[in-house]
Amino acid sequence: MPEVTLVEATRLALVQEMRRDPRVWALGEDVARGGLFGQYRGVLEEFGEARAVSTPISESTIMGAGLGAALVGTRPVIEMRIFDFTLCAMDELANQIAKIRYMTGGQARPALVVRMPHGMWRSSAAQHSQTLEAWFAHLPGVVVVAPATPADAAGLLVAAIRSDDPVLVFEPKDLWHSVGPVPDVIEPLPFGSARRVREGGDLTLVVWSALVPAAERAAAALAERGMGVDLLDLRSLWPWDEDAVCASVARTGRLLVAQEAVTTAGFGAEVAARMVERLGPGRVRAVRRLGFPRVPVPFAPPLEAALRVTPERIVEAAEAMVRG
Amino acid sequence: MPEVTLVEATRLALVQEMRRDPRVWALGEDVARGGLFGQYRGVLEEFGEARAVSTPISESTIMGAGLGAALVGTRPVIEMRIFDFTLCAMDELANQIAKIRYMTGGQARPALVVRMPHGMWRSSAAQHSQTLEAWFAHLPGVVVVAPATPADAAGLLVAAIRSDDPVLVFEPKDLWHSVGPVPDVIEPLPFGSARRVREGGDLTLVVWSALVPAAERAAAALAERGMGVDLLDLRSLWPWDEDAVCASVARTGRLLVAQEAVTTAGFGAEVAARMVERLGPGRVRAVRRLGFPRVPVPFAPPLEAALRVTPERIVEAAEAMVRG
Amino acid sequence: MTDETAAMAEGGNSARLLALHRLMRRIRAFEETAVAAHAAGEIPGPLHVSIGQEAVAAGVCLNLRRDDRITSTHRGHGHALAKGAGVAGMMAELHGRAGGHCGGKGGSMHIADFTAGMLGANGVVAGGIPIAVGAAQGLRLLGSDAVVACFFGDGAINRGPFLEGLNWAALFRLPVLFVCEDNGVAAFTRAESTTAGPGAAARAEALGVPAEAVDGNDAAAVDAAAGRLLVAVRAGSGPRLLHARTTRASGHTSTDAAAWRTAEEVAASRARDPLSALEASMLRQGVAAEALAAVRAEAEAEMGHAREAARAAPWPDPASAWEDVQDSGAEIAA
Amino acid sequence: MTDETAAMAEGGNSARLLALHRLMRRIRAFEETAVAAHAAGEIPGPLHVSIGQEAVAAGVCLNLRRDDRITSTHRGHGHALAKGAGVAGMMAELHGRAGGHCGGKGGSMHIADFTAGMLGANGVVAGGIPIAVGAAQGLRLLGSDAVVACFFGDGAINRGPFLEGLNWAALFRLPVLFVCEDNGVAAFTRAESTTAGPGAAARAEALGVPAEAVDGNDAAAVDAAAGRLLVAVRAGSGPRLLHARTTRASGHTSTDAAAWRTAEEVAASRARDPLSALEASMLRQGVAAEALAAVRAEAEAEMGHAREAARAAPWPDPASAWEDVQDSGAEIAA
Ligand SMILES: Cc1ncc(C[n+]2csc(CCOP(=O)(O)OP(=O)(O)O)c2C)c(N)n1
Ligand SMILES: Cc1ncc(C[n+]2csc(CCOP(=O)(O)OP(=O)(O)O)c2C)c(N)n1
Ligand SMILES: [Mg+2]
Ligand SMILES: [Mg+2]
Repeated sequence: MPEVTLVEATRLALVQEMRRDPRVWALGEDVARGGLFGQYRGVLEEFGEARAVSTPISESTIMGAGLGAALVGTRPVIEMRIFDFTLCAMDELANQIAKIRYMTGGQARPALVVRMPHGMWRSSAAQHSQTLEAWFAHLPGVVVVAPATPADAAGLLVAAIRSDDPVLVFEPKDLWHSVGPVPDVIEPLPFGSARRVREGGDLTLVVWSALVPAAERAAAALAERGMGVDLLDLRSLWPWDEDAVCASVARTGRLLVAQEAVTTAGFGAEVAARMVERLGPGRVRAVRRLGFPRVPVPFAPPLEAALRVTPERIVEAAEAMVRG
Repeated sequence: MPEVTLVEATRLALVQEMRRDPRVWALGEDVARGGLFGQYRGVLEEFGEARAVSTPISESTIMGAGLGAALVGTRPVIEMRIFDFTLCAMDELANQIAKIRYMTGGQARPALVVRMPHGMWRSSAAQHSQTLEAWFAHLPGVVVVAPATPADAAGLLVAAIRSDDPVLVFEPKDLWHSVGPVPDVIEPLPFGSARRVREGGDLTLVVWSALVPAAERAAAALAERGMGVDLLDLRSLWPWDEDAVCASVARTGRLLVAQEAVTTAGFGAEVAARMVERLGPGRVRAVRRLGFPRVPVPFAPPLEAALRVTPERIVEAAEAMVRG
Repeated sequence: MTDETAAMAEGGNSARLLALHRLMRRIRAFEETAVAAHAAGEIPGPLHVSIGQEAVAAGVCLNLRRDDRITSTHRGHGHALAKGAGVAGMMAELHGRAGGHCGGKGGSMHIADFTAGMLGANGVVAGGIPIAVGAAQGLRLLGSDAVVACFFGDGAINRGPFLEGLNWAALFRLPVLFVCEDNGVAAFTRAESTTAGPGAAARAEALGVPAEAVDGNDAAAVDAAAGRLLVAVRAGSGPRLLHARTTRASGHTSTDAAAWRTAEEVAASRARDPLSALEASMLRQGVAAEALAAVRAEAEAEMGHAREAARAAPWPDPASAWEDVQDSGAEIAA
Repeated sequence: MTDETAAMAEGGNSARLLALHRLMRRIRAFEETAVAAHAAGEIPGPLHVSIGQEAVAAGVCLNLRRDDRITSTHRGHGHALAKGAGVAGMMAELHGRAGGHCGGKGGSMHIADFTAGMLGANGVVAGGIPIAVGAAQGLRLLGSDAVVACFFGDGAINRGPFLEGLNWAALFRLPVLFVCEDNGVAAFTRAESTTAGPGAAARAEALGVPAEAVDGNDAAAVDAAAGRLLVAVRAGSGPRLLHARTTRASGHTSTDAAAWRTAEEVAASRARDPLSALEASMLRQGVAAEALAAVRAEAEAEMGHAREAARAAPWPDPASAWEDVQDSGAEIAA
């Protein structure tokens, strides 16, 4: 299998699907020029300007037009450039896209994909670094995916494009250039299935998106110290793989959720609360969340670094839970 | 103390503060006509059209202009009419208001209030009934309050107007016309202090906003069956009264959070996760959340009713936790 | 008698006038019936009726094909009926009953009938604008020659999506007819106190969308203007805007008395009633009063039956509240 | 020599030209220094410079008082400097160092100096527009006669807040000068491919905001036009818009080569360099070349020192990442 970057993996997935289905098209700022990160490189050249549409800086309409186009039977891929700009299109996303199937009693099928590169990346500061995926887990009507590897990003994008649900794809900007194998034919990866990154019996570590590599490093370091970490990459937050996490926590008795997001009311709270509800507190020995303090993302590298959930912080928390 | 409705209580609070401080003013659709619910009745007449500003249907600018006006030293009360329309102003709220103090290293002090009547109310359906307050607990830079009684709504609004923080006030539409005592001089009610509605030793029940009356009825019914419910109305979700809830759960060993919101990734998850983290699973016997399924709010009364967290559902859950 | 009406009659187009009249009578009857049902406590939720504005919906939609699409507003019964949405499904939906187009999940503010190309009323002012432009773009991608009519009120032209959507439609030369239904008021506030500059048509022109104004209470004039504009739209000349000045006969919702309006305003609005005007003109052209009365009676009977049927319909199954959300994860939604 | 420049010189206004020149040289030097520091890896994050656009910032802000306010964009160094923001604090901020105006929390895209009335750059296109109108409304409520200048790019006129903000300002007759800094490009896409209709000035007029166009690379012309418009704004005549056509000399960010531009475009943009034009005209008016060179050298030295100081400044205390969020609940933010 060829090794490609995550950004290239998503490009390959998109191109594959655009070849397969002429109803698939992409719209967003600079899409016809290849996209901000090269995710759309060559798409204009192969599919023409009706299917690789560079738009005005009109986020409300990028989002809302995507919906309208889905309602008549096309399958738009809506490019938001940077997640934070999605906040300029929240009526269209949360009031319209997420609700129209329900409000119309099932008449509408908004089969569309919204791509939102998210997270901290090279001192982009508060308005270009947010990770609010937890919001959308709380919002009925949408699927929420947050892959961490090239293969998963490709497989989930294929699944997203083929799904009849509106699928929100959070792509980790920080991992755009990480490399991994991607098959020549990209199969859709089902939503709601976690990936077991590493097996272990002492502690269940749940992560997603940009934090996966840090968690892998932490798990490796912990293994060296004789501690077995069951590391699960959720890959999607709605639906999410409750069963896999539950089975793991039932085994290890300890749950640590690490997130590149504010801890308070983040998705880690859902994971923790749900596990305690399902298993009962009696079957859980320790629960902990790691994440950002409740502060915006700062600009200066040492300030950014101060917030990061690092392998060291994960190791420290895990050790405290297991030994403590 | 005079008994007034919740809507009148907030009107009295606003008028008191506008008399006290000439920098306080209100803007939003139909504000000069008294507001959609009468919260601004008489404000135009007393304070004139410079301080009771009816605006165009321009939510982005209602929100953003409020911010600009705060930056030069006025203290705007931003009226959003119905929470759901806030989704038309999310860039202004989440990218600008919530972050400007931080991004400017403390230069900006966005002392403003955003009023957002929320929740189910008389078959208003999916775009006029949302309860997404959990989102804002997850968003750094804002205070989040969600009162349930006339006195609390008044006291928290006074506190909000006097605060130098941006304060998001979620007002329960369903309780606008509930009645209670409000003092002649309304003192600011500190953020982050829960109200103990009822004392009991068997189970801690945590609620806020429109669900408080249902919880009161449930607690009374449980008391009749010999079950003591420690009922806490959080009143604000950020900051929230962790200490009060923690002390209660340490005593009762059981935590039930009931919310008029989707359970998944709702604020109840934060309460549950935090308590288990702070107390350790060993000191908690049972944890449960009650809320909506992950569906939009439907229109037809029997469908609306099917989602509601009723006193009966609370009683049932509490009994299962205590007897089970 | 307006020029348009006269021209129509002269051109042997009295069938067209009859069609307009019938449609407007049906809209009026539907909404009067709904208001009564709401007052009787049988229709829940807020009810925004378009009484006094029927000529706009009728005049525009009579120029549309079934496979054309429309997007609508919170005040969308007229648009839906005019586009051919099923009456029984609409009335049941307003009542929140089984058999409603939206299974009782939408109600008046979210009425939709996709089989008739009616893509939905909208609870958000201007919410339909981006959807309409996207629908047009999608139709073109699919090779369809269908067009989209996008209805919105005068209040919507002060929201951002108006600018974004018109610029977008002009840029991509999309087949959209924007229809600004200008009743001079948004909720409880007069348009002139919220709208600066010369108004909808000028804004459209500045965004590259040619615009035309019409007396929105003159059904034949609306029909003619919409027809002209739609010829251009269908021919691929890009979007057009129709600015239709009209009158909201009553309050914002069916329970709002709009007490702030002066007696003169109310009288002036009554005097401009589009149905009375159309009927007067038809009478002058020799249509028999009995014929007009028969249309009215038939419309009222149709809507009365729809109301009866809705009232008799069962409530939706409470379990259906869990359905129609999404495919993935549906099993764990509770 | 433009008419405006000549008129200024004739009117004994050469002091004004010198002021413009000095300011533009300082902006240019600041940004060239910043580009070098960024290339050297000393400035983190994206850096959007306004090289080629300095005449707009200078020409507008020279007409503002210290207590007037401005809002700016992602490309805001010039606006900030022209409004009087402290250079040391700006340079330190770009470097993410202690002593930066924003304590290292903002960086280039969020540069602000409230003491100078500079209410902030903005990472969101059009994000400053609602803030500017609100600031003007607030100032009026406080009885101040200060005004607000609101800078934005040609890309911003396609976002909703442009319509909403201009309508709002016109409606309430707010003291705002909107400045559309039109460099013909938004990120990597040409303006003509995203903007329908006749453009910013026509849109403004349709929203009730009188507008004027100016050659944005002619500093004296910008100065004169802004001065004229600000007289009206300050007199209470309501908002005005200045449409300044200008040129972005390089790419979108300091690391973007903008390789898609044709050689002719690049050459044409170079030929329109506002500083060269101003200097050429000043030379023709008899200003000594040495004098101009001295201004340039001084500006470069000033910015070089600022860079040295920033480089030498400590990083902000990591604990400060927890500060400046909000008062309430701050103690439990971790
Ligand atoms: C974004 C948004 N803001 C506010 C409202 C509340 N609201 C509903 S209808 C309405 C007035 C709309 O006026 P207009 O567009 O002229 O339509 P009309 O009611 O006159 O038909 C308002 C303010 C809303 N539904 N959506
Ligand atoms: C709402 C929003 N959408 C997209 C972006 C990404 N972006 C940053 S600058 C820019 C181009 C802006 O063009 P223009 O307004 O003309 O300003 P210029 O860069 O030419 O100065 C874009 C698309 C953004 N910052 N905000
Ligand atoms: Mg109206
Ligand atoms: Mg530009």
